[in-house]
Amino acid sequence: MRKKLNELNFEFKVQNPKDFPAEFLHYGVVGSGDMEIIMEKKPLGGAVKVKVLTPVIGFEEVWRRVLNRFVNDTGIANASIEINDCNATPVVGSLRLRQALSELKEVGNVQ
Amino acid sequence: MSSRWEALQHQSFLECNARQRATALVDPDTFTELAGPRDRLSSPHLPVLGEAIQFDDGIVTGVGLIGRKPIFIASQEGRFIGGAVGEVHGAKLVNIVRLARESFDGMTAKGNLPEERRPAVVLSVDTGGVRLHEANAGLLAHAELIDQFQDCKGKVPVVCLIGGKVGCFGGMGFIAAAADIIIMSQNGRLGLTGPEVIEEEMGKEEFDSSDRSLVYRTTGGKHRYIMRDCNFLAADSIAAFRAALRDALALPYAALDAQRRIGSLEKVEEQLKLVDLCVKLAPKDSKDVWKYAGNEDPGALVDMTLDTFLKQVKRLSVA
Amino acid sequence: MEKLIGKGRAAIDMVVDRGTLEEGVVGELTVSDKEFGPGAVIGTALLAGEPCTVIAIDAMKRNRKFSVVYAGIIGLEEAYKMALAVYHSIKADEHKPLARKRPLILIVDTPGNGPGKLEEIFGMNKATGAYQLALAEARKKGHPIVALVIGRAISGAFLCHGLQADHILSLGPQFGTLVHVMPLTSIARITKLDIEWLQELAKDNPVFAAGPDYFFRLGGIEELLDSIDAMRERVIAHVADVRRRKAEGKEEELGPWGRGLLGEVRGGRRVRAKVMQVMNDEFAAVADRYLS
Amino acid sequence: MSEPRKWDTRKTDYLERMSGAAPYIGKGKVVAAPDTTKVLEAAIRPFDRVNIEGNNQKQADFLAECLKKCDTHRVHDLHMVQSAVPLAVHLDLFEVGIARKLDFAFGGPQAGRVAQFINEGKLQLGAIHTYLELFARYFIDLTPRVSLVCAYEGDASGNLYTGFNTEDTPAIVEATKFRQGIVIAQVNKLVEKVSRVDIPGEWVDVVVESPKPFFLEPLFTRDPALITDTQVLMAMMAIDGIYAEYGIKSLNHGIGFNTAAIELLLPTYGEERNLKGKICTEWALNPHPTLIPAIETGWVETIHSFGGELGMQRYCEARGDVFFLGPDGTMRSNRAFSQTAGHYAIDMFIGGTLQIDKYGNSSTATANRVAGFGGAPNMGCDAKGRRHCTEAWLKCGAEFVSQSEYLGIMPRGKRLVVQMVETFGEKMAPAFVDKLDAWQLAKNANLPLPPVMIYADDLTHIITEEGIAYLLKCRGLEERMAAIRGVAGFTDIGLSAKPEETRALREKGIIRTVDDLGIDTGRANRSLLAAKNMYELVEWSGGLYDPPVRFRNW
Repeated sequence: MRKKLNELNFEFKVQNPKDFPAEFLHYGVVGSGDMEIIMEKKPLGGAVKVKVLTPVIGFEEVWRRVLNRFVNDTGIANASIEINDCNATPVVGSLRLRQALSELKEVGNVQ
Repeated sequence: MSSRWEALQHQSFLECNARQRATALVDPDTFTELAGPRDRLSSPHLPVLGEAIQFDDGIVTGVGLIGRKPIFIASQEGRFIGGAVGEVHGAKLVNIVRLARESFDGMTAKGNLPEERRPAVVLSVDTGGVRLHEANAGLLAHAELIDQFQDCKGKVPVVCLIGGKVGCFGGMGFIAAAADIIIMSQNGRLGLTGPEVIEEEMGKEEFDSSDRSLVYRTTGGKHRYIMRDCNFLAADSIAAFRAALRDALALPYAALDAQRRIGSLEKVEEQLKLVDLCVKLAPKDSKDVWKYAGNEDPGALVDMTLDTFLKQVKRLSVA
Repeated sequence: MEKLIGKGRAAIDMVVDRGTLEEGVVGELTVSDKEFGPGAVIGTALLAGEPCTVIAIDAMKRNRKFSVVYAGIIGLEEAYKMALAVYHSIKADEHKPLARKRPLILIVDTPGNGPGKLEEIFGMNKATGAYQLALAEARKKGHPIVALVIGRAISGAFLCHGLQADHILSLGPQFGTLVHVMPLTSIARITKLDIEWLQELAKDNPVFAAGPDYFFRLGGIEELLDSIDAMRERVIAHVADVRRRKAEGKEEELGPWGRGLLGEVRGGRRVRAKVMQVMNDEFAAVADRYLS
Repeated sequence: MSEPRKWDTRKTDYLERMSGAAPYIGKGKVVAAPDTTKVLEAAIRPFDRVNIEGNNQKQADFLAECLKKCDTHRVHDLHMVQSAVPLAVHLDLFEVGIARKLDFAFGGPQAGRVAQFINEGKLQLGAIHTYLELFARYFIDLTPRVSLVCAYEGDASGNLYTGFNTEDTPAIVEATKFRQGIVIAQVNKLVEKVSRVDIPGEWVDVVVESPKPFFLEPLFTRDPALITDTQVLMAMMAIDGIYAEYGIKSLNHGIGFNTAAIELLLPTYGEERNLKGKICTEWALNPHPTLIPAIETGWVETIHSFGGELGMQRYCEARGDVFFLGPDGTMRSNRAFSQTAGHYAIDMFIGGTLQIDKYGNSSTATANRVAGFGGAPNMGCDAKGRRHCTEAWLKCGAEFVSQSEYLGIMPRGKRLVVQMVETFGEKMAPAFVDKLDAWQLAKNANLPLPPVMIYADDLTHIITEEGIAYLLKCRGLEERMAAIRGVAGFTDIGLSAKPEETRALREKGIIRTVDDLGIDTGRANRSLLAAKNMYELVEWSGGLYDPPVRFRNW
């Protein structure tokens, strides 16, 4: 078999954008079935850009929906998100994204 | 931030990730990460092989303080490819030790350095050794690490902490052995050859790698403590590891250096007495050695709580 | 093509002044027990007329006390025996000037460290660690250490016996020398990747492929030799070169660190230096908070 | 005048067989291990119905091996009637022709070979049962002629001590012996006097001391170290949205990490919710090690067990107020009774599955494995014969809206049957599917029906990481399917959900998401587990729990 890490890129815009509340956030570990996330404030005209590096092929649409819902549920904007994935299911993906944000609340970066 | 640091103290060392360990082992709000995720210094070798990468390449390196003492810390992430050492990972590991020694040189050049200001290296090890996907670079980094350790001798103490899920195996097994102080929990394992390879070499009758109890009796924290291969046996919490680390680093350098297992002709001669004992005793199981060390009921040590174990255990002595 | 795998003893004679090896003796050390670490050959010989310590592997010997120690495997006794030879070399030359510290010649042909239960119980990791620390100490005290790979230099065993040298020479792959952590076939099996594809990738990136030529490109081996006859002359030349650099205070060009620099020069290890630079810069920005 | 009919042919046949075995029987009923095969050859005739005791825990493995060694001219074409076929030797019997037909309940590791042998014509499948159903048939149309059972101790007169792992033995022995069959027992130890008479000696014909103790699988041991954050999240949802909501006091947990997480959250999250004494007090359950912290903190009043769990014996026997102990002080499990208890006397069954279809039918069957479901379906269904009332049962019945289509205004209670699944399993396999793999299996293995573990009409709730679907509140199939889609996440089934439909179901309380339940996902991590690894379970047990070696990471 031949394989390489695949790069997926997405861009989202939401209805009532809220600026990403921190300069930089890192969360998670790239264990088997898991992933890590970097979220950074970026002036993107209200958009959210996401880059996913994953060894899995054929789940671009699922990633799009997972991320789209995360962006819509949280309303974040002007943020760049980078994900290193190691076969995380959408279940884990959604949970980690939410956990990353609540990490931020715990630290007190969110007003 | 401090409340989070406080909360981490009560957490299981085994459960924590590499960054949590690094942050919480040093004093609150003193940890500065070097070459952290923000630098995105991930491995250039994994993507071409289709392997997932991590922004810090599976190791957290940085500097912090314990009291007034600068602590140069590297903490391996066992969950990322088993904490394996590749080119980036290895370079970070090597350079954190080098930075500590250079800092020591710089500080002493400015004048007398009080003992409580002497820098120290702390390595939280959680690895099976060399990373297969970039094995050659990983191997060469191991050699550099021993080289840096030797440079630290007489200057900067090196402490290894082993309490993660992977333990400390392969090349990192010798690296840890070459440290001044080793602190383990009973969940930690320290050795060279992984259990599956021993089974392959010796047969399932001699060594059944699925018998985890046997695996831990052979390489686990309690065994290493009895063998005097580890200096401190800590409970599985960040606070306990931190306390042991603080106690170790409070020792004057000479006392600390004396705790080494290897690193001089005298120490090698001592180890050779152990090898003689090994030949004489020809143990079938670690328990035979524990018994020889004076533990009447060696089997009972396995499930014993840490406090009771530390009170009752007889450690091996060939002196 | 003649090969030297398994012929560690013969190789000693091809390198040192013929017939000068005094086996088992290094300075004050005399090992007379033939059953003690029989696979590790230690002794004193002359190299171009000056005394040197020889540490080699005799792959034809089996250690009767340790069932997994045979065919060049380094066991507990072997590793400590080699460490003794190093420490006694240091001790013997303790008061000699830099230029007269005896060289240590390592003849490398080993497939691994003792992978047994007894070894784990008593700590094989300590034994190989002890030998490496001894070599590092000797190197830093001015002894030129030159390793010569004649057969197998595999993974942890190469770390133990070889990679702490000032300079490493290896017979080229045409002599069947095996220098690797894991053969490509095993890597292919574990990663489930095509071996042909891995071979193709290895052309551009030597970081995982097996063979002395790949290690050469990574700076892990200073020189590849294309003839057995050249071994003696090249070892002598490297001892002289190492000695000169030590005299000039250029230790950083030697040993594992020197090979790290060489890896960058040869283009095999490019990120190592970059990572270290980032760390150094970031530390410099905060150093005051920690050091003053 | 015709001959008068003989009414004791079974007894005559029994005596004939036993006289063939007599030369090998020594003192009392004792046979030496090397003679076992000879005894089996004498006792068993071609086409007999034979039972080899074994379930998902203990195995009469020595006798199974001896049966395999029988001369195939003397012993062949047997009809095996047995709970489980998890050992390789069970299938080897079909390979060599000793056995021909199989009626069973659980395939375990041999499930692949069962399917393969059916295909190759080596195995004729009777039916896949539930445990209780199979035991029932032992007394109707599948009575064994010869049964090969196992026990801890036996004496020369045939008394058996089955102790902690009594499990299926009483059901098998009673069915066999009271129809003049032959009972052969392998025992770990021949003793002068057994610790307790679990099976009276008169019901046993032969006792063999086996060279090795019988095999025991620690099937219900789950290492807390492997529980994920998602499982913690779902456990929080289950406790809030089901256990507390309905006041579930009596219950069974299936095997798996989802329910293990719930057990480990009782002393932490459950305590915080002030639920002690209000939920989880009575159980039909094997001795799950992960329940130790809840037992130690006083959550549990009673547990009756189907079987014993390896390493838990000392612990159970030191907690006599909770487990069922004999006057001798040791525990006795009993699968038939516990299954009956699980069928009639518990308010809820909660378990996991591999697949749920769009209608709510669930199965662990895959296309090439005939695995069976053991006892789960006995509990994962509504007990139609139940008449006693509990608060949870009544509430569930009251919420079950389609009941009135059959009963008019007549009230009735209902068992909660809950499936707990992550929307994606290992290797991105979706848990929600259009059509179960069981259909393909039915085709591949020539089964009359796709094997279904829990039918949609029994299922009352589904918990996924997305939310809880209260299926019992749905009117009609369309609404139930919409509710299932609404919690199916990013699977194809989930993606076919219409957002406005899901929103309407949330308003009706048919779907409750994590947010609807008011759960803080930030807290959903392993730090909520009362024990995070096996050693902590040992600590909780005060050193009484002795985990099997493969689970010991210290």
